[in-house]
Amino acid sequence: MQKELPLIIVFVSGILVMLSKFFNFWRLPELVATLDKWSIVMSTFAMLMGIIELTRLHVNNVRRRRINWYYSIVTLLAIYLYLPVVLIQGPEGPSPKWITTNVSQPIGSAIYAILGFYIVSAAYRSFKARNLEASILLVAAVLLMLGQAPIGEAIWSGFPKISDWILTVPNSAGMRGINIGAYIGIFATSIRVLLGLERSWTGSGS
Amino acid sequence: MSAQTGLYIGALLTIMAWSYLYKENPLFRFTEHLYIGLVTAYGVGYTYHNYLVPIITKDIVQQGGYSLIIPAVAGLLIYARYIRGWVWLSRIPMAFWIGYGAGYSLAYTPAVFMKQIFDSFIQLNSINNIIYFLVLVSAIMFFIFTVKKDAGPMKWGHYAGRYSLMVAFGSAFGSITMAYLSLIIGRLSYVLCDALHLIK
Amino acid sequence: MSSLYFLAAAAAKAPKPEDLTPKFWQPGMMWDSIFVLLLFLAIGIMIQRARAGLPIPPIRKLAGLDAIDEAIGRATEMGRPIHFSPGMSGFTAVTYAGLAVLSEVAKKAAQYDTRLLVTNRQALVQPVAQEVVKQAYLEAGRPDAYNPDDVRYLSDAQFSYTTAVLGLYQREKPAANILYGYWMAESLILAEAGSQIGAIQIGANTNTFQIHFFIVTMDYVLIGEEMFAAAAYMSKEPVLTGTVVGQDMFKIAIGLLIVFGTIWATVAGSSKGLVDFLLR
Amino acid sequence: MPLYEKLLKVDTRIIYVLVLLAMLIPMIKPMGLPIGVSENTRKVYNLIESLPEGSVILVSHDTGPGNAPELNPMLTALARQAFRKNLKIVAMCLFDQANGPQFIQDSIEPVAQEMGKEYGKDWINLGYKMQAQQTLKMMIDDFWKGANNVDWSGKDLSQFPIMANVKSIKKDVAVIFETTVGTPGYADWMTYVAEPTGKPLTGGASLTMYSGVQQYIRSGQLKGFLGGMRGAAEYEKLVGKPGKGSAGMDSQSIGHLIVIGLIIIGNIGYYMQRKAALKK
Repeated sequence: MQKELPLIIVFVSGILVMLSKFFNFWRLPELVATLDKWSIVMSTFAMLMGIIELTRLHVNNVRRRRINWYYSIVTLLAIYLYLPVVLIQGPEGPSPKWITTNVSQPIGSAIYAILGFYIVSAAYRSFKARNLEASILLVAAVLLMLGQAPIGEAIWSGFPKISDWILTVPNSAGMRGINIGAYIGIFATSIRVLLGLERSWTGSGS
Repeated sequence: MSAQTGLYIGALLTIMAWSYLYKENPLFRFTEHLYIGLVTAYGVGYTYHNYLVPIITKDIVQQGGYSLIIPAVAGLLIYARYIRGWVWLSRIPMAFWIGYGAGYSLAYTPAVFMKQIFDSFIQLNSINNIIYFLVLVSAIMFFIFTVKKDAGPMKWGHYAGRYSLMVAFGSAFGSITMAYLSLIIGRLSYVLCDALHLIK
Repeated sequence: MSSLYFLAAAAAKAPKPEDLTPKFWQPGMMWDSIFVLLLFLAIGIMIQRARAGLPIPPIRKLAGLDAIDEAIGRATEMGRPIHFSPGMSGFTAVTYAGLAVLSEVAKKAAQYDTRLLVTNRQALVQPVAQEVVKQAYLEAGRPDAYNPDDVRYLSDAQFSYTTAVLGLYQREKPAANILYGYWMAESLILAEAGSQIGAIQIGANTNTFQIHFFIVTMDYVLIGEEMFAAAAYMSKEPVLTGTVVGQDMFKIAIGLLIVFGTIWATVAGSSKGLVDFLLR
Repeated sequence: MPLYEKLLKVDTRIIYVLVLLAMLIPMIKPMGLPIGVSENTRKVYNLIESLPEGSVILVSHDTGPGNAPELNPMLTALARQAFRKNLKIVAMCLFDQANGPQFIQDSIEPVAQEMGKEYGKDWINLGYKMQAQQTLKMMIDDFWKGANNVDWSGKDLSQFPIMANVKSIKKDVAVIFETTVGTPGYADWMTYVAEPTGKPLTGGASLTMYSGVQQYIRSGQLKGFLGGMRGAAEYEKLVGKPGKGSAGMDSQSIGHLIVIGLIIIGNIGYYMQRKAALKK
């Protein structure tokens, strides 16, 4: 029972969604619409998972004095001092608004912007014409760059046309080929899941 | 606190995060851990105000949707993982989401997928269309795993497929460069224009 | 056998002739449902054949997966850990492929007695990953070597996760770095940093917008859908191999359909007739 | 140290400083290079322009803090064009719970105030919605249910006059404008809304994924699409009010030159190193 029940739920819920989309009998669409709402209610009541896992992780870090454990205190303080503020004032309240605009967003953007520096150094260090494959990648990338930055057009008016051609012809065809494979892969995995063949999520291996 | 103070703090935090470029250091780690905490707390607060409260007050109490108590309890089962011997109960909500997700992709994605295939039925009446067709077919051939590829058209298809994929990945790299440089520009204009007013 | 039962159940749900009123199908869904049914059948038949021991075509060699052995071997020699991550997405097809490979990697790590570090971004995936690793250690006969703290949920936030992994690179210096799943912008940072600590890197990404970072910085890369064949290839299990073969049949069919449609469009001057027929 | 080693071992920090300078100088001293408007951008502009007065644009601003510099200007320019034509905007997000709602507010509110538009009457911010698939599917038939009956601050939707006319996507939404950086993103809108309802789907993508959406523009599943900061700059140009997108274009130009230059230096070094190794 403990093993089968989850697999039965997987199968039934998945088949219901499919039948409601393909066929029109039995008020199935309404049933699935109800289940949609249920799914969201379930997620709502499971909302503490993230915060619990994070708390466990950082409390353990502190308790076991793992390397850099004192930063875990920063996270814990941030969570438990800020949480009541958001709960009381609401997500659009003055303090959450101030903190989102002046603390969260700047940090989030700045950390992400490190990518901008990384890509330049990665382009320099890793982007070598080692073989034919890498050379093709390199030429396509450089032509694209020249086509997209306004300076490329200033140098030669042909660059935007070339980059446009690469984007809309070989790139688009290649991406479509990949996606056709990927779609079928996703379908097949979904079928395996529904049939109970892919049950790694139950923790019993593949 | 005033808007200007906020901007100063934002600028300071930006510089603290960027100190990572020199090397990993306590300032960076502080901003990172602060960010995790703030984002997590905000997320829970947001879900509380925008989902939990309206569901309880409006859907359940006001409109009498007491049947929603079933999914509510099912959602709470996820916490059974923390109780020894009850772990399997937490797989019930997970099973529902997983089955639901699989069903969704099987039900809805074929329509999008079919459109892509129909759009590939092109007339071979121009160089561009011929290239398009050859690249597409060879890219599909690259992803066939059970046919031997040591000889004949499969071999050529496989190689051609790999090279055409490289063109696609190269153009992704080219445009991504611009995307990532945009991020630096965004931050610089925030620090220098908005916060410090050094550049107008 | 459970899957056979499920197949039978799915077949029993197929339309009966008397139900075939025009309203039976949702509008425009006829070919979609037939498509999914055929996919079920193709995969079902191949699983049957595999189970019955009938010959099915073998999956071709995937360089990236064979390299996993090499990477684990090197980590063992150097006495440094292996880092594995099943990617950024929650419970999607990609994550299953990642977890299946994790299971194999964990078994080998347990056999060689090499430390395996697993990091997660999704709170929901975390307990599953723990279970998978625990089970693998059990199967390898080394349940004592399993340390639940080595399977870590780092953060739900994309970049907090990324920077936490970077910290882990610095502290633990893994000799093998396996990033196997769906990756977004962090792929650049993780792959670059991984190459700087000198790890053997194996990557797999279904996100075609970002995979070039893996291609230019990593040692072995599984492109897009190759990842799904991987679970089958590694475990050598006939059932999984059967599904991949079924999938392949479909891909060949789609390829032929595209060739056919292109010829049709070229000869007839337009693909409209064919598309109209298929869109019914 | 031979020359090639110098070429191959430029310190990373020097590169970073170079990048910073390359971005900074054009900000202080703009060059004002002309920006050509691409076909894809024009399609987006014309689609919005063709809407009759009072139509509702459903905006989904699916970005995190990372790609906001690319995508926020698109939203601001859209608001300008929409309010000028007296169109209504219903905005929401699926990607980033912590930052998305505030981004919508910051991008649209200043334009609304400047043009005398009122929150709740001409536009509304519904904030973050969880579980994209289910939410979108519910919104098709019952928008309020999908939105869980509240705007981003948790206020009941019945307080807002704009929502009286937005009961379902099927009947009341003219165009979907989706800015996208990953999952959930354009794929969800295409699969669960645009495909079943036939509603036109347009918007913009971060350039990180722009090369991968071309096939959907080609097949008409996306009606034109803006590509990153460049797309935003082109859109601003069409709307007639240069903003943050246009301001960044000169820095982009110099930045790209630096990147290309570094690639060339790296490859020359690599080529010389290989030649020297062959000689030995």
